[in-house]
Amino acid sequence: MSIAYPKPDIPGTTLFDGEQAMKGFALNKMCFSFNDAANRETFLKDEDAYCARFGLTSPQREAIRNRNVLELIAAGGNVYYLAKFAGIFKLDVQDLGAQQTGMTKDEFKAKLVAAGR
Amino acid sequence: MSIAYPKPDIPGTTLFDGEQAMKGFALNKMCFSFNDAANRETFLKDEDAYCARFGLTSPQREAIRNRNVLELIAAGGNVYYLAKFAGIFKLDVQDLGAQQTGMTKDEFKAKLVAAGR
Amino acid sequence: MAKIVGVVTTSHVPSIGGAIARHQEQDPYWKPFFDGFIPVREWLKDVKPDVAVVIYNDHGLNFFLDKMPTFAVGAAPAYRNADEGWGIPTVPPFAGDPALSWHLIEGLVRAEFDPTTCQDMLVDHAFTLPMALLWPDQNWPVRTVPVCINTVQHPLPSAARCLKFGRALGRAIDDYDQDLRVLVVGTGGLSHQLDGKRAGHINKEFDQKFMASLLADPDWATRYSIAELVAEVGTQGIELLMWLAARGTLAGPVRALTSTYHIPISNTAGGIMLMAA
Amino acid sequence: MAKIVGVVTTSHVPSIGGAIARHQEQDPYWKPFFDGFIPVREWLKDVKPDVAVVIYNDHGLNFFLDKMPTFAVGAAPAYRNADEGWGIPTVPPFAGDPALSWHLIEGLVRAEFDPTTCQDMLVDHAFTLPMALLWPDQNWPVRTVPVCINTVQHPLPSAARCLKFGRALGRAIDDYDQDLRVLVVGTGGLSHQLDGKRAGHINKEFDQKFMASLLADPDWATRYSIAELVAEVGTQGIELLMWLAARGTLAGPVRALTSTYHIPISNTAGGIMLMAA
Ligand SMILES: [Fe+3]
Ligand SMILES: [Fe+3]
Repeated sequence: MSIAYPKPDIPGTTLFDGEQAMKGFALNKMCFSFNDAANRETFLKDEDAYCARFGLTSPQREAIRNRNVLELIAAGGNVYYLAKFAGIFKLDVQDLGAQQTGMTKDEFKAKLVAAGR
Repeated sequence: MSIAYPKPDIPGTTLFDGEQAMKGFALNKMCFSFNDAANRETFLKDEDAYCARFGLTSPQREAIRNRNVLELIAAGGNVYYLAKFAGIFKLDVQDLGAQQTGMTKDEFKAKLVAAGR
Repeated sequence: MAKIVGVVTTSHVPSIGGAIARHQEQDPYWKPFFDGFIPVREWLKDVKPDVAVVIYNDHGLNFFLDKMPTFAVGAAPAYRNADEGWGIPTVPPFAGDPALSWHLIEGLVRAEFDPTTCQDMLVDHAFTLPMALLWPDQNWPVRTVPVCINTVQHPLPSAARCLKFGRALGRAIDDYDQDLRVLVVGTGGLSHQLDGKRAGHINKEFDQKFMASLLADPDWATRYSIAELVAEVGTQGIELLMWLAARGTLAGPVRALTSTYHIPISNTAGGIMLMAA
Repeated sequence: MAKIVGVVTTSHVPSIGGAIARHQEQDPYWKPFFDGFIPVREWLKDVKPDVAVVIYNDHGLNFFLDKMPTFAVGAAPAYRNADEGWGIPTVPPFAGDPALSWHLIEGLVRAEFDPTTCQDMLVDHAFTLPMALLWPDQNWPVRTVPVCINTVQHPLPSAARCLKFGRALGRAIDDYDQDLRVLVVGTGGLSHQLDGKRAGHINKEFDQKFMASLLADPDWATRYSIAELVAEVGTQGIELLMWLAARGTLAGPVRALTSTYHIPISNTAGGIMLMAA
């Protein structure tokens, strides 16, 4: 693919642009379905079948299996939808932040508090 | 209701604007559902139940009962959706034109041909 | 760099689909309209476009009043046709070109347009029938990008806005860094009105002025408000906005390679134009 | 004639909903943020708005990638909240004001904006939590018009476009021929980033410059591209576009009646401002 407009390079940051969208559609569609509590239960009962129904690519399937946010983003996931996936496991945004930055949750929280000083 | 911008007055013509949209939502939603053949059948089997499900207003219900296009428009119907209702009865746009102008279909067709001269 | 090889504009009434299904192309009623495509098909064999950017108006298949965009651009890998309520035969699916779609969306947003982006999208007769008229074997030789302009819910974008939209779209196509031959298609109109006591309204004089203006002075139509255009060409005749946007994609002067105007097809004044720089 | 009585801008993170549900408003962690609303509520009792026009970004409740608008305007008789996937308690439904909605849409389209109109629409935490912060009894004393700006799918509208959008919205409110007291709410930001290795990014200095600029020089933020703003304030910090659009609805100079800035609430730099002419 080719987008003529220059792509910005922001360290540690992936903009959800067309290129990511093309990669991530199936994954994001599945995560969007988790708005519905019944779908969240169906997913928990048979994760494989649920992922297959949405036609996840194999990196997407693997990232879902690993509950790994950085892998999910690399596979085209959009954080607004991924947050609904995280919600299934009662993970909040600080759990996600800790996982992505390799910190403990307490370290991650302390870092946020420090940013206020 | 009040829309500050002037409303145009075009003889024999109703623009589907916000005012019409507010009136017509239930009717247009029902007509939109007729994209699906199964819904068209359900409607034909029990028209009353189908109209009730969409919460039609009583002028809308009456206009549907009468298969009357001018009444449907007066009740907020949008022709792009109404055309799907007409499709249930295999009425084409010339049947609709004839009905609305009080002509026979042949007269209506002749009028169109005359417009080309 | 991508290049717009030409612009085809055409009417798109559903009954064209019925006529195709019943092989009535040579019936005296339909012949004048279908014959208008013969030179267009010859030209297509020659220019061999890679992609078609199709500007049309959805008639309540993909969009409902819950989410009605002013401008929408498809960005899906493929687009399906579906039942619109009348059982016209559906056509084979169309390949998308998501990379081009995203490039065009980027260009439009930079030019201060506010499109709705559609990564999953059904295309209706206004998209499929013109494609079937261009390629009757329905073995589509092009990838596609659907572009929708709202004609369902007023307020509609003005003629001036639609022409500017087309110009921005054209610039974005020109900017694309792939070697692509792009056909732009604009579908809708010309004068007709399906609803109200004025149903059957047709305005030959205005249609012909409008067709001429696309060549000589594309800004001509922008002197009319939407209400004034509806008064001239009818509630559905306003679909001529698609022609205006499509014309706008070609910068500078254009010539008509072919032009057909025939009244009536169904309730509609049928027009076809093929324009190129 | 309608009159904008003031503009409230605030952060909207989902965990505010959890804190409200668990009555943690006075917990040391939450108190600095919740206390920022005390003067705003006092002011509201005084000015008694009739309608709230709420500019926010949907987080994947009402819109999905199949139809993702750049700008969307609600035109429904009522708006419901719903489960977003995390089981935050939902709030009572909101009354709409469709006549005002259509007037605003008309004004925006005339000003060459291309909104998507929504006659049926769910509103998410970015709409509901600010309303619950303004009126904690959730017995909404105002009708509402939801206005969404896309922050999900890049390209996003530029800061310049969002400010112009806000200005056009403000002019349309001013033009409305009903005697209405209108509160404008802008929700989102300030700096935060949920995703990527830079998760937890906060930029106090930029946030404070941005808040000051809304009073002194609302065009200040428009010198930054979307990418530059994301670099400064994070992938979700870009939600400050809502503040910019909301500020734009007030023509001429404004003063801050109250202003709060506190780090952190959840992963976010929490900001609150109340501005009036
Ligand atoms: Fe049409
Ligand atoms: Fe947010």
